Amino acid sequence: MSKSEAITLQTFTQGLWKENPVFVMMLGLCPVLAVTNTAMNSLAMGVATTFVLVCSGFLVSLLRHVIPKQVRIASYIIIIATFVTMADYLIQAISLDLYQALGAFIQLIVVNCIILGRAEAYASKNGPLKAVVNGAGMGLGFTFALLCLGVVREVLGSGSLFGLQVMPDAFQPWSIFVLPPGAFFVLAFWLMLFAWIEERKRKGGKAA
Amino acid sequence: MNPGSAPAIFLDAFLINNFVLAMFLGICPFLGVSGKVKTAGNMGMAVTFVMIVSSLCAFGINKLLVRYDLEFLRLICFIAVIASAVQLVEMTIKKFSPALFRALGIFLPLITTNCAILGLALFQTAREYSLVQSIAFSLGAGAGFSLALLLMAGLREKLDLADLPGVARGAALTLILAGMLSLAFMGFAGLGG
Amino acid sequence: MSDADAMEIPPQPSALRLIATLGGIAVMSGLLVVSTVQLTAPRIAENRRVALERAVFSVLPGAVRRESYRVDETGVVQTEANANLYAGYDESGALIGYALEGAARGYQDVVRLLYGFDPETETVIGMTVLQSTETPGLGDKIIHDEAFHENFRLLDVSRPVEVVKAGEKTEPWQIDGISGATVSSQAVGEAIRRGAEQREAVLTFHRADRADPIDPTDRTEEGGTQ
Amino acid sequence: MKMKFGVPPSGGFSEDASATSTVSHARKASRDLKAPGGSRLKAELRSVFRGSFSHGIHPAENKQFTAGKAIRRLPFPERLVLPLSMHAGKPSVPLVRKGQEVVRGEPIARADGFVSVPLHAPASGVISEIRLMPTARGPRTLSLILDVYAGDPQEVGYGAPADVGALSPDEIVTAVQNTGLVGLGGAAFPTHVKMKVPEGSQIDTILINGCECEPFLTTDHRLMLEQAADLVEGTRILMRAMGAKRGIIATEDNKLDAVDAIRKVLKPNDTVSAMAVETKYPQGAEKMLIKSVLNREVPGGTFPSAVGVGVFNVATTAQMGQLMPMQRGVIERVVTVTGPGVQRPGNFMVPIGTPIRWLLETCGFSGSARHLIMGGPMMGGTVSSLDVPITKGCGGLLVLSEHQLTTEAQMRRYPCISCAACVKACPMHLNPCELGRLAYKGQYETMAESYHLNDCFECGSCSYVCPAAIPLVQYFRIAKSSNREKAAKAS
Amino acid sequence: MSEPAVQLKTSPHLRDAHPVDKIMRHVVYALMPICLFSIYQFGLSVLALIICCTLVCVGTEDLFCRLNHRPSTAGDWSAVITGILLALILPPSFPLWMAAVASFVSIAVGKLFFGGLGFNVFNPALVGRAFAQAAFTVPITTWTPAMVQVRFKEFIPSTFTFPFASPPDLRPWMDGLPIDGFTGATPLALMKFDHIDTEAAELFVGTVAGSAGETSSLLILLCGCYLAFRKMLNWKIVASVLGSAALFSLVFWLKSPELYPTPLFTLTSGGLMLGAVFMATDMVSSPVTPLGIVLYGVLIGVVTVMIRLFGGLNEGVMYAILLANAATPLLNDLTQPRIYGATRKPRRKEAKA
Ligand SMILES: Cc1cc2nc3c(=O)[nH]c(=O)nc-3n(C[C@H](O)[C@H](O)[C@H](O)COP(=O)(O)O)c2cc1C
Ligand SMILES: Cc1cc2nc3c(=O)[nH]c(=O)nc-3n(C[C@H](O)[C@H](O)[C@H](O)COP(=O)(O)O)c2cc1C
Ligand SMILES: Cc1cc2nc3c(=O)[nH]c(=O)nc-3n(C[C@H](O)[C@H](O)[C@H](O)COP(=O)(O)O)c2cc1C
Ligand SMILES: Cc1cc2nc3c(=O)[nH]c(=O)nc-3n(C[C@H](O)[C@H](O)[C@H](O)CO)c2cc1C
Ligand code: SF4
Ligand code: SF4
Ligand code: SF4
Ligand code: SF4
Ligand code: FES
Repeated sequence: MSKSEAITLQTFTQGLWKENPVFVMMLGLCPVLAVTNTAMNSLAMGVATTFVLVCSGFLVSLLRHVIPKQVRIASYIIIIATFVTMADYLIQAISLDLYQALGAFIQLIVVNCIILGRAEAYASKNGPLKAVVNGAGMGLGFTFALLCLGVVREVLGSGSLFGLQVMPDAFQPWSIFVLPPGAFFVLAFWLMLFAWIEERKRKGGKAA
Repeated sequence: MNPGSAPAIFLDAFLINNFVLAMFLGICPFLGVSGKVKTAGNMGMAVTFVMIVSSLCAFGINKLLVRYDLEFLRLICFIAVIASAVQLVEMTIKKFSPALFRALGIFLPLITTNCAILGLALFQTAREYSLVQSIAFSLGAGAGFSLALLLMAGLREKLDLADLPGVARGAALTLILAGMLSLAFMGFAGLGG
Repeated sequence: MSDADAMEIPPQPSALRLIATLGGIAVMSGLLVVSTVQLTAPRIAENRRVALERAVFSVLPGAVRRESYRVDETGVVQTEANANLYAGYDESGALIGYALEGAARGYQDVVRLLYGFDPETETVIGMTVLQSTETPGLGDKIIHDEAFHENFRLLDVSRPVEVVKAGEKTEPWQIDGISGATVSSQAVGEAIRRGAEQREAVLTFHRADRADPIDPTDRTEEGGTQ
Repeated sequence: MKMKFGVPPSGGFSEDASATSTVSHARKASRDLKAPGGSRLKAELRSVFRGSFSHGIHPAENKQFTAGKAIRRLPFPERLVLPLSMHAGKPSVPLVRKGQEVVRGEPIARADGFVSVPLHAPASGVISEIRLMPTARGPRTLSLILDVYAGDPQEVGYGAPADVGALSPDEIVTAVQNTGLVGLGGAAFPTHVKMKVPEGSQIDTILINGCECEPFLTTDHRLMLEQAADLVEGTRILMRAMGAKRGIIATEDNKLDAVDAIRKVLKPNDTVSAMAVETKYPQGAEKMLIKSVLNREVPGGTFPSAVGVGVFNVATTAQMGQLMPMQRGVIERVVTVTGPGVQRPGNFMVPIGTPIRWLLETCGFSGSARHLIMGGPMMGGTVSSLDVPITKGCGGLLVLSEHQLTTEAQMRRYPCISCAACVKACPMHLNPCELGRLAYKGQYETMAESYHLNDCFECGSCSYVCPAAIPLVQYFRIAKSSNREKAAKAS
Repeated sequence: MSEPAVQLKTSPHLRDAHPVDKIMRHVVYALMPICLFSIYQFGLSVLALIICCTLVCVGTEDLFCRLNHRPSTAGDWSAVITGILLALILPPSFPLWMAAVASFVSIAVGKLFFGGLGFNVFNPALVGRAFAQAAFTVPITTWTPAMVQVRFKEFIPSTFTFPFASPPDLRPWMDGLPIDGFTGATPLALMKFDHIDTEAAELFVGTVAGSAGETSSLLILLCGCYLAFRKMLNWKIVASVLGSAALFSLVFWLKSPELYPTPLFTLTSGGLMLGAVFMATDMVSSPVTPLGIVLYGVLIGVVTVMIRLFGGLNEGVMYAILLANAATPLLNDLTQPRIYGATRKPRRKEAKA
């Protein structure tokens, strides 16, 4: 075991903020926009994606010395598709309503660039444990992003959170936030907010 | 119009439930390749083309899988077959029409791992479309994707010459534009109903 | 890292090796998927059944047991796969009515619904929306709006139903629309109107069925509702 | 003195539609001098009957100050400044030394190659200095300073009668070069170069440009009235030299009296004819005029010879008709001095090299005016110093008022609002709106590659109509020169 | 003679154009009669709506300029136009707090986000309304009758809804009004869902329900003529929008007159007239090339009628204009004018001189 196998806290937290797959790397945006009309959907999607990230990362890392370079992408895709299919059936078994709300987007995790990207850039070069921890971090970052959108969209658009009413009765819901345009606007809002925070940090750093 | 008719399906994927603006499929290329009108046009063509190919493939495979009761392998087969079909098409084009390859070629490998393509295959299967319906669906989806991409590219080219405020740089600008396009496309709701 | 690099130095592996690897992975993936499917299949079937029954029982008030049929141009046949017609019975085994599916284009997309049909009075006795993407706060009132659902407690379908403005219902075959969501309300009406032919087939079947009563409990065992 | 603007012209050409509209705009015009130059409907109706190009603008003509005033000769100034490069092409080479005496009409500099012309002494006197002097074009250039002998009779002592009819086309071209004639319409391009028909081209029509579409200026108008015979003679020389079958003298329809004056000296069934086209800016641009008169379009990047036409200015042609039979050189020209800033406006025959300070003093310069323009208000340039001389290409001196300047400055700059006014104005059918937006972002290459920047001839119509006060032409000049520099660097 | 300080400038030294702020001011003048008429029709609530929208629009513009430490551009009148037009295309009963939100979105997202005057790609007022339509779907489709007697004495109850609360149900209030048979339906809704035709004359003078300012086509047309006459508005856009809409609906009317409205109805009903005259003509978001302008107008006309006749909505002007705005850069690109002298053949046959 070389030094690079050491698992640091950073292996995990990397995906949360500094390399957040959505806000920083702008990957996997389709599900981010499509399924975040409620917080519950966002959470489920995030968990499913994390599951696939962790499992495929583990398997790819295990097999990294076995798979020849020429067929690695094909192999990764098959491995990922396998876990996505598993997630698909598991969700059906857990709740049909959830399954219907997420629609085809569970299956579309296959083409989510985050996962193939992690397999190619990280899992294929690191040990299984590290790959799992990193995958979990990335998945958590992705879930965080999904929830950022989901919470705002559900609270403003329906006046509720995880299906429970949180706004007073008189509150007028802004249905645009659960409609397609709202998804774009809320994501744009978060991007601007994070860009602004980053800039403040940079400026603050310089001033200090 | 009968909702199951081919024109209705085409119109639905093209305008009413636009693949990009209402269904959120293919957002990555939509954000990434919409900087220049010319590239956007080529990308639109390439995507439409791949959509038709993969729609046909998916239709055939699904028939086979259903026949042998192997639906649970659907996803794995779809992704594998679409990827190889596009690869094959790419090689064919490269061989027979270098000009077309220059226009479409660089996009083809990118497109394969794009939700719009797989999404199309999955949706047409879930909705149990016939062959004709599937073709109408893929044409509509391709046209819808191209239209959204071209409009976006036009707007972004125009805004290249604007005095944008600091917050409006980069992805946020594109997303706000996409939101407004999506708002405008809401006008098509219920068309032909 | 070092051994990963070492792996990349050997030249072109043989084609056999490539195929073998892919094959191996495919087999492994097949195993994983199949075992997941096996593991989850009963739960999924159960989920489906519960959801279906919830819907059927909600449009046939009082029903506790159902049977599945398929109705199309050729008539009505009993089947579990591809079913689109459900008969509902109450605790005493008496027929409450049939649940039929309907669909029509709404404001945004197709609205799919299930409604209960009482063949004796030729009325609709309940309705539930199976699938709709109507606008939240406007069109989606067809799902939960109490006043709107009141229309379907006793709706005469012996003649074409009409959708009228909210509060203007005067005849038993009329539906009070939801104001501000005329299109969605029209879609519900249209879906029920379109079902006339199916209901005709159901009526024929029902009358034949009544004329030649079979013990419903037998049928349940054959049909394998479990 | 307070000037009234927008008063109907007193001259004999008031048939013009602008007369009515200037009255209706008189109140406004007296304030800011900006009355649109004619009822649009009438103008459009008129263009059905008279040939015209599409687009363009109708600025207030403001020619009434000087249109009725005959050309007057002024006394000689004390000293003349003669830049050696008052024409396009290579500068002339001096033939005189410091302190040398010269006689009026004597060649004092020779042409340096084909695209260059000689220079003749505009007055008898002595060359007091040869040094760098400011010119209207901007940079200081080598100039001959000529101290005029006061009290000299100022007879032209050079030249001999010659039979122009006996010369071959090539001999005519050489003879024209010897007169030092350059385009007096403003470009100051050596005339003999334009007379040399390019290999493979054939010229069928000589078009004499008497449009004078710039507001205020009346030089060409007066020339057509007073020197019609010389003008027709010059046209015939040009036709013979270039092998053209016909000559057309074209002016705008606010100068119909000039058409009459020319027709008086024409023979019956003459190969030379006179006609009027619509009054509209920039009717005088050669490409527009060719379109209006002959309905031909000069392809981008080529010269009129590509469509079988030679275009020459009225003043150039009249000088040719006057000088060629005597084999003399260009020593004087007509200049309109006008504008609200001068007290005694008029058309004057002045020696080349007259400093504008002297000319302005003679005409009663109010001194407070700061907006001094050489040429017309649309294309002329401001001058950096009152010491610059009148050169061969300068046909007008315009002094705008203080008031005019301040209203101009008050017009606030806005971003382009895409109003398309400029698109509707551009006679070249370019898209100044898009060009302006590109220029704003410094994308000069795109302007040339995709938006035909190089076809813009800087007429200023777009800037004139822009409600956002965007300096479009200025942008385009900068863009062109930046592109030229880049190309020069690359090669 | 004193040596004057000569000023160096480049040509042209003259200009003849109405400055931008003057054009904008005159559009405001032209909107005034429409505002007055709509206040006359609907009463105090519309007055409050117009004031609220205008103030929020101008305020937002000013605020963001201040935040960016730039000179305020609120004085160029364009934000005033946005505010007034936005108020005119909202229902009279629209709660003020929602109108304020729409106004804020108009200016902040629809205009300043893209760099302010001249750079916005969509019509700001319509961005505001489209946002409100998607966000507050019910209040924005709630219509009240025109000419109710109490209109100058009291506000419509929903006008002063508490911020962020949903507006009260208007039915009790309307039931209390001394008018009978009002269904709260606009002429377009009546046409679309019940095939009830409204008299064209009624539409022309505007005594029907509808958005605040979209009801008298005659007045709108007159005000538009004033602007067109002063060359502050491109009549070609208006003509191509109205012409194509009339032609397109004529085709369907001839096919089945009992199902589809007459072209005159199409032109005079709903927001088409206001949209064609005041909103499609916003130069910032429309093309500049001669052909592009016509195509833009035709696109608006055709899409409007298409949505009205075959779509889920009964009015489509707003979406049609937004779509045409989106297509504007492409239209500009595709219709670059043929420049002078851009002929392949260097020498053309001489035409009659
Ligand atoms: C964003 C948006 C969403 C809408 N959603 C629906 C809808 O889901 N169902 C519906 O019937 N009408 C919907 N409408 C309104 C209809 O198109 C139409 O205005 C309404 O049905 C007219 O009905 P009314 O006559 O009852 O007011 C929506 C309108 C907008 C602007
Ligand atoms: C290198 C060069 C060659 C020219 N050759 C010709 C020519 O062959 N025939 C011609 O009519 N004009 C010729 N011209 C002159 C131009 O056509 C034109 O008269 C001159 O640039 C001024 O035109 P403007 O006053 O319209 O700008 C030439 C100009 C240049 C710079
Ligand atoms: C915008 C513009 C306006 C012009 N107007 C006139 C004009 O009114 N009269 C004129 O003689 N030349 C005018 N010219 C110059 C002509 O294009 C052309 O160069 C000239 O008539 C050639 O004659 P010349 O070489 O004898 O000067 C104009 C050029 C431009 C670019
Ligand atoms: C004829 C004309 C029409 C206009 N129409 C609108 C409009 O519909 N909506 C709007 O927000 N501003 C309108 N404006 C004002 C201005 O152009 C608009 O605020 C700009 O889009 C802001 O950049 C109009 C201006 C003019 C001159
Ligand atoms: S120099 Fe000026 S005024 Fe004279 S003809 Fe040329 S453009 Fe017209
Ligand atoms: S200056 Fe150039 S762009 Fe402007 S109107 Fe004249 S030719 Fe057209
Ligand atoms: S700057 Fe333009 S108009 Fe002037 S000479 Fe060059 S190309 Fe011709
Ligand atoms: S005239 Fe000025 S404001 Fe109008 S389009 Fe042209 S450059 Fe833009
Ligand atoms: S996530 Fe949809 S294309 Fe990348």
